Amino acid sequence: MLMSIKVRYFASLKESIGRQEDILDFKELSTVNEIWRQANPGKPLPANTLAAVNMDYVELDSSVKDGDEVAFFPPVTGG
Amino acid sequence: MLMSIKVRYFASLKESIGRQEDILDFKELSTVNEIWRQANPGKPLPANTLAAVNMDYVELDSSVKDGDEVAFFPPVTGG
Amino acid sequence: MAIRICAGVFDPYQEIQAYQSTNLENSGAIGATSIFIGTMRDFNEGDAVKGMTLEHYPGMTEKQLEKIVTEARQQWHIIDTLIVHRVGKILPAESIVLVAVWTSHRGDAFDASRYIMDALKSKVPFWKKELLITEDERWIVENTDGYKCKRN
Amino acid sequence: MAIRICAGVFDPYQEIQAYQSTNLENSGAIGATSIFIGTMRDFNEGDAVKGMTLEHYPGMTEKQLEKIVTEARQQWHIIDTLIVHRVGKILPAESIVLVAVWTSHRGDAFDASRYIMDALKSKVPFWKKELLITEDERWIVENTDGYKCKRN
Repeated sequence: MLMSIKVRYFASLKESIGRQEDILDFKELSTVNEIWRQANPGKPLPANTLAAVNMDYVELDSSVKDGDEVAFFPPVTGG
Repeated sequence: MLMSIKVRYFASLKESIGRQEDILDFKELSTVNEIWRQANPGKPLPANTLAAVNMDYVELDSSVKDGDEVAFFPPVTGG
Repeated sequence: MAIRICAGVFDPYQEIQAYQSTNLENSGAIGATSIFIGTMRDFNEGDAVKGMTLEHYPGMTEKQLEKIVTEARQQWHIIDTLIVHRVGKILPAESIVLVAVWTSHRGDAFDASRYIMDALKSKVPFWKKELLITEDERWIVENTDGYKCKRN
Repeated sequence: MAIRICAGVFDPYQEIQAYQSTNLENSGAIGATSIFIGTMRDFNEGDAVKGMTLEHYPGMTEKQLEKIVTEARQQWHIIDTLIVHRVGKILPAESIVLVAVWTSHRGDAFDASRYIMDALKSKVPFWKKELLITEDERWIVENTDGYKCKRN
């Protein structure tokens, strides 16, 4: 079965990548790290980048399942 | 020279003494403690009573000079 | 910097807005405003309360409040402060005290407003007498430090 | 409990009063209200700033704010909370964030409003991009903890 993962980017990371969203297909269970590598081949994840799965913060080795929304973004600066 | 001291009482202390103000005359330099004793003979200063001279907090052994305003009151409860 | 002792009902939001529009208009240096409003509750120490009388020591009240604001300004970077405190007869839900602190950064605003409120509660000569629904009156004996309610 | 993400200018005092009159009218249990308002400054890191754009992650923003309020309610006795946060283009002196906490006792109000603001600044997905008067744009890289300005 093919897994479909939506990947979103925000703020300065979105600008440096030049995209705000990717839809990726995976053949097997993956991790956040693996998703970054597949979506951005050859580009290391910038230091301090935060990751969320389904709008909750996760570690980069967290697993990702079909239908998940994965997001990458720089440290937050609201308030 | 006679010293004239105004003594003021507030809140529950004012009610228990039954007066809000005394004007006392002294023949010599006095202390806050001494002023209480002269104004309220036989009545010990209630525990936790605060004292002020000219609207600044003082210790009970502080000296008092002519024209000073001395105040006695219970712990404050504003805010 | 303003300190106001107020013998009638006051609206804390009107006080703040009036003060801001007169004293702080277009101040681009302000990044943080910390506001504390103390309101009369209808319940205290297990009893229903229907009113309160706030006595104070005119003159000493203002002197001590000014001292507290000066102490706060020595400790934190403060752009401006406003303090309003009610005296006289008060009903439940009415405002008792307003402390507003304007700063550039939030740490200063939080620290200073808390410092001012704590100092006000322990040093400024105000005294509360409660009127219970039983018609009994009682003086509040001592302010708590206000920081004992953390759940864990 | 209300959380509002706001794409246009908002008046924090109107927000508070509207919320109070709808949700907290005649609440005799309220003894303390702690309010924090964050405002856009016209100067940052040594440069004059003429505007800002606030980006956010819709959905995650609300989810994280709700989580923070839940955490605060687990730690302190809270009657109600209101959070409003601006997004989009902002000018100096406009409000960025409002946090209001209603409690019975002041310690809970101070502690909880500070907790919510600190958590918001470190966890909620908002990002600020400044527009300098030189027309240069720059992303703010990281929020400070806000508590480094004590004078002594």
